[in-house]
Amino acid sequence: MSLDLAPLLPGTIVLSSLLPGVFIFLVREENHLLRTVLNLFGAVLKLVLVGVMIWGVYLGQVFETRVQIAPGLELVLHADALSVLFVTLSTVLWLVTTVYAIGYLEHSPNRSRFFGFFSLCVSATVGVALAGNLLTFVIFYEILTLATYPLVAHRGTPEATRGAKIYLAYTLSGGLLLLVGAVWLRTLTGPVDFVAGGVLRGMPADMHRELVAIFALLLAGLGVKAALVPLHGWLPQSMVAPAPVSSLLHAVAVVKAGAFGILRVVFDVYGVEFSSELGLLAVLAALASFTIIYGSLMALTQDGLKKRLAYSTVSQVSYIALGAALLGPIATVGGMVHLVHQGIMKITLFFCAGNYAETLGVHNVSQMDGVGRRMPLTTLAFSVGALGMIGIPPIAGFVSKWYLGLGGVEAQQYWVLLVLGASTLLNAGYFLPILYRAWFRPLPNEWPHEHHFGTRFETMGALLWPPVITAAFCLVAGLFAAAPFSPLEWAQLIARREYGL
Amino acid sequence: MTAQFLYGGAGLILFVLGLWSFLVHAPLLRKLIALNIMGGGVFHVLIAVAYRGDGVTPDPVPHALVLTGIVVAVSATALALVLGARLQDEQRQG
Amino acid sequence: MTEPADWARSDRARERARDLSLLLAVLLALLGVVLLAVYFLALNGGAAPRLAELALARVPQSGVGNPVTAVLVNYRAYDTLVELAVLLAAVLGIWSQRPAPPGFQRSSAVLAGMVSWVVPLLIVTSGYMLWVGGYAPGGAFQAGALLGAAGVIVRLAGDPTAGLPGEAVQRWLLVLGVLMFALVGLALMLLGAGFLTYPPKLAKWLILLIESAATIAIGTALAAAYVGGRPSAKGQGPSAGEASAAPSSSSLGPRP
Amino acid sequence: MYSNLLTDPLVLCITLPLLGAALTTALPRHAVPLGILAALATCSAAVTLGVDVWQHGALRLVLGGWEPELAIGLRADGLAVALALMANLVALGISVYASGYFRDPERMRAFWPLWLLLWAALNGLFLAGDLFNLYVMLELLGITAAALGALTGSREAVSANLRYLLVGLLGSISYLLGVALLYTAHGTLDLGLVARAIAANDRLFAVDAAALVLMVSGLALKAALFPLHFWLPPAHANAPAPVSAALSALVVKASVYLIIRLWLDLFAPITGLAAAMFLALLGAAAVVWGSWRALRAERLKLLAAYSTVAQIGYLFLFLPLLAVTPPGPPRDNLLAALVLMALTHGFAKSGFFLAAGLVQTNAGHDRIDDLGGTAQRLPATTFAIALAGSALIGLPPSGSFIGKWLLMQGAIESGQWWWVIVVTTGSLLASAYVFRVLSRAFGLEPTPLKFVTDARAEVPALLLSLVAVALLGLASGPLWTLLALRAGGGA
Repeated sequence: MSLDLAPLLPGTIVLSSLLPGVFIFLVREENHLLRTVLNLFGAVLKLVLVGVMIWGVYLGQVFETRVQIAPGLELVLHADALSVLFVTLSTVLWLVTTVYAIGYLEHSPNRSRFFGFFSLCVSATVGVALAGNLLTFVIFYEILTLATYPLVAHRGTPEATRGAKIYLAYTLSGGLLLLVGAVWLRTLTGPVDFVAGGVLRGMPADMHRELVAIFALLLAGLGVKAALVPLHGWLPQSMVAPAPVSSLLHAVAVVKAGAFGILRVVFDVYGVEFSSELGLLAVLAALASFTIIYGSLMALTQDGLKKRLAYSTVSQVSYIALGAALLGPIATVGGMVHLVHQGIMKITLFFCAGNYAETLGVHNVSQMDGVGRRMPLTTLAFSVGALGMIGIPPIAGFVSKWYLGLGGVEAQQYWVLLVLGASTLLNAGYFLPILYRAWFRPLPNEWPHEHHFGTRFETMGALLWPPVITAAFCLVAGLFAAAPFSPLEWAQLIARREYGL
Repeated sequence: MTAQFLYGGAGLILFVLGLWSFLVHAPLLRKLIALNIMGGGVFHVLIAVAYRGDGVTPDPVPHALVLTGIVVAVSATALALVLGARLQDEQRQG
Repeated sequence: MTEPADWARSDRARERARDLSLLLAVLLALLGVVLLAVYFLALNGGAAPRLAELALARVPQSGVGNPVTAVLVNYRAYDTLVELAVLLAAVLGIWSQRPAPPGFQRSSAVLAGMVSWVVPLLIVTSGYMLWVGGYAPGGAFQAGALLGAAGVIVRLAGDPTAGLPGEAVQRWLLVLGVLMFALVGLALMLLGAGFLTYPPKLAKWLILLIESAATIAIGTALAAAYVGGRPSAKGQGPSAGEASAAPSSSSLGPRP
Repeated sequence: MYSNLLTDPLVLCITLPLLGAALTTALPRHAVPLGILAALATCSAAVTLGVDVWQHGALRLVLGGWEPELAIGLRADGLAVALALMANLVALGISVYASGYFRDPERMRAFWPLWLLLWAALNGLFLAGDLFNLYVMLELLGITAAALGALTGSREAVSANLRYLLVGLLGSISYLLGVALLYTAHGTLDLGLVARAIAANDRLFAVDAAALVLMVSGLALKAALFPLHFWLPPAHANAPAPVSAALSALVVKASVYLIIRLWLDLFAPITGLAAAMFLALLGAAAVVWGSWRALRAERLKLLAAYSTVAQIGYLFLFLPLLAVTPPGPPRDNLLAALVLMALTHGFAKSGFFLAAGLVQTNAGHDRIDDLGGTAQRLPATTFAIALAGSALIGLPPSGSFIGKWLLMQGAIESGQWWWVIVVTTGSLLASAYVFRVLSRAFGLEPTPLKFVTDARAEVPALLLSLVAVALLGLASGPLWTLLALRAGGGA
């Protein structure tokens, strides 16, 4: 990696999925091979590029692409430790999800359209991750909304169209609030980039009220995608989308973009200490805690597997916001690392849910009796994800909860422990019955809609291996949390930089 | 100056009268006549401006403008009439 | 039972319409007063000589003697070019709408006889107007208007084509003005003088060329607009053949 | 001032389409190739003009070699060139599309000369430097636009465009009276000279103000500024698709351009905040009302037409901001944002209408509720509508996103924060009406096998929408440079 290529790298990473995406639109429907090649080429290329970037960022190298849109308005793609965390997550999971989606959508119509938007969606996510200022963030955030809409509506059924409409109504309104907040902030500060530790500390005191209002706007805009209660209404509705899309929405792209945006605003715009001074963190913490409990409670009442997972997402993503809302590096580590951990655990669960639906026609929890014996590998992966969500060691979720709890103690906010405890109980309450049914209940005489793929495994390979691999990630991320380049280590690197330690 | 003002002022009054008629009357023909009266009013104003006193050659520029304006007005009126006639034909047939 | 209600409603509607037009009248009267006041101000406080002195002073260099013609085809020739385009657009718009409606029935002998006198006279006068425009009131527009009037009379006397030639030729005649104007202008530009910048020595002749073309185009356009529709293939019948030869004279002549 | 150029693009931009119109009239059998040739030539002249201005600064040409007072001047400053470039590129796209659009040979023959005349009028308007010449150009534009709009010959089209013609005539007569007053007061017609006279002579304030009111209200009528927009939706919705595109994207824009030109150049000394605020209020009403009606529209082309009413409204929101912002970078930003929004709308709306036309010819109707299958059969067209739609909403990375960003920034900076509410309301309504259409594209109908089905019709729509979304939004910097090129005063 020679130094003069550094300014091009972030832009190239975005383009590495965007350009294949554009070509995929043009691919004829029946040309399965070319489309697959384009898909995988983009995904692998992006992975390689991200690998290069991780190494560079670790060594302290600066990767920054700057494009001037207009005087004073710059598109900045900048790789810092936090963006690398998110970029890596989405790139790795994109590759896995692409493989899964190719298997999942085999023989279904409109695949060129699907994979085209799929690639646009990931490009936008990577853009969100690499955004170096609020303008860039807003641009990619909105593109993400647009690129996801066709994916949610993809099936074309009336429910799909309706779900997509609701999704759009929420996210576009949120996007507008975010836009207004970003513009307003800019009138106060002029063009500023994201900087570790924040940029607003020096603002005069008479502007503080305006800054609080702006924070409210930004939080409302980001909270929609991050599914903070009461802005979460779209998430369960968009469960009509195909399984790979749900995975993408919940684990890789949309929800994460919102949570990531909250991290950016708290840490790199306002600065965590300044936010705390303004009293913003308390509000955020309250919102996040409420969402955690509320989401779990709702999940308990759902029979639809994907709906249950959706409410679980509502709850789990707010751990990230909670981590940001507690002053102190340990909680920060907990929130940041959960960005990754929630992603790999939740994607595993959605892959498995998709497998049950595709292979057996099982959509509801009440139909899951004995699936563990029919599909052992899938159910094993599901179990890993579910136990991780509950926070059983040594799976990744435990690490997040541990750090969040410690962070609460460090910040002397002991109620956090209560929230975590309650949430853990509730998590157990809605996941353990599933596991019990899957493993210990007898097999039914007939599955709702069984499908034989003619392989020696329980389902076709492209569907089976992705959840197995991501489940392995969950274990590895938990077991080797202290290893170099583990999500935890990286989150600690970020926290050190944010707090200037 | 008085003659000039009276002549041009008459043009302005024509303009206002035409505008009134245009706004109040619905039939195409009356609207077109109203527009032409308005146009005539503006041409009056321009002709009045050209006047520089008795025995002095008037300003040729407004004269030329008026000539151009007339051709333009004729063209637009002709097109409007044909469009209107077309509508009337259809009404009769339908 | 509904009738009285309808009556009342339409009465009310009429009343409202009357009130509205009364209100409009008051407002417009105010506008009129304001305009008069402003106009008075403009006349008194305005730039008295305006462009007159300059326009008259440049007439000798313009290639024509009549100051109005000098403005039209020289100082502001560009306006006139666009004006010809407006006329062309109107005729094209008319043509796009419908085929020419049938004309009037053949005139009686008295009218036909009169037409056979008046039309040649109009054509000759038109030519005179064109020529005299160079140094006295007159010019292409007046000449074209006379030609157009001749066409109107011919159509009124029963020739549905208004004496115009067949469609193919008519199209060329219609665009003659714009074409000649633009080509002369561009030729001058290519020769280095600048767009529509006549060299003083050639000015007179170039202007005459343009004005002749404009006269024909204006006359054709006005007559075509009066015909009020696309020349139909049928209408060309017997008149088309003799019309094409020398459009500005013979075709407008009376039918035997 | 003599032009030393043997081929001055300033002149060619206007004369080439005129020549094209003459030739397509005279040789109707060859109308399509001649028309395309003229379109290409005109467009290259406009691009050459753009390059010239970019390299050498604002151009000025006095025709006929006379004193500038006496003769007619042409001028190309940054503002004019920006709009002219947009108009010519859009017009080229429309020409390519139109070359395959008309099935009836009679209509096709009628279309080309009128279309080229309209094009000449557009270029003439953008490049004019003379008040009376502007009047003639306005009339040429109005007559050709109405004639083209009525080309389908349907009852609705003819009556709507007849109304359009009459309204346009009323507007131009009002404008002409303003010109007559200005000539009476200041004794010249050259834009630059009149501007100087207005600035120098404040005793004639009343006259100038009256002329301003007459001219701007006449033009506002032509620009369909709320509440004078009533004629636009039926006229634009019933025209043939390429004509609708031209009417909505370009013709209305020409009147807006003229208002901006008069407001900022000619009447700058006398336009106050109150007047600007008044126009902006009308613009705000247009944004809300137009978007609302677009949302309620049953037909795709009617939706697009109402959306034009709304989009024109945005442009007027800039006036009070410009009025209170002193010269400097913030003002440059506002002006550039204004132009950027106008340009984006030009590209996006033309792309939208062209695509809508294709949907209409394919489905045989354009009722939004029944378009599902068609939208799915034509992926490229639907994609074009989606791109254009997101530019209309102002989603990134379209040019109007940058425009709205700067508009809101200017509004907050100058304390007029209420425009932010207007902008956000308009954007929300716009997303609602755009996605009302797009949601039809996802149905259970059979799927297409390829992306593009009819290249000549689909590619122009797609390209125009792409320019609006990608090019203008991501590389709008040159616009600032271009707009900094102002024409000097009179001579």
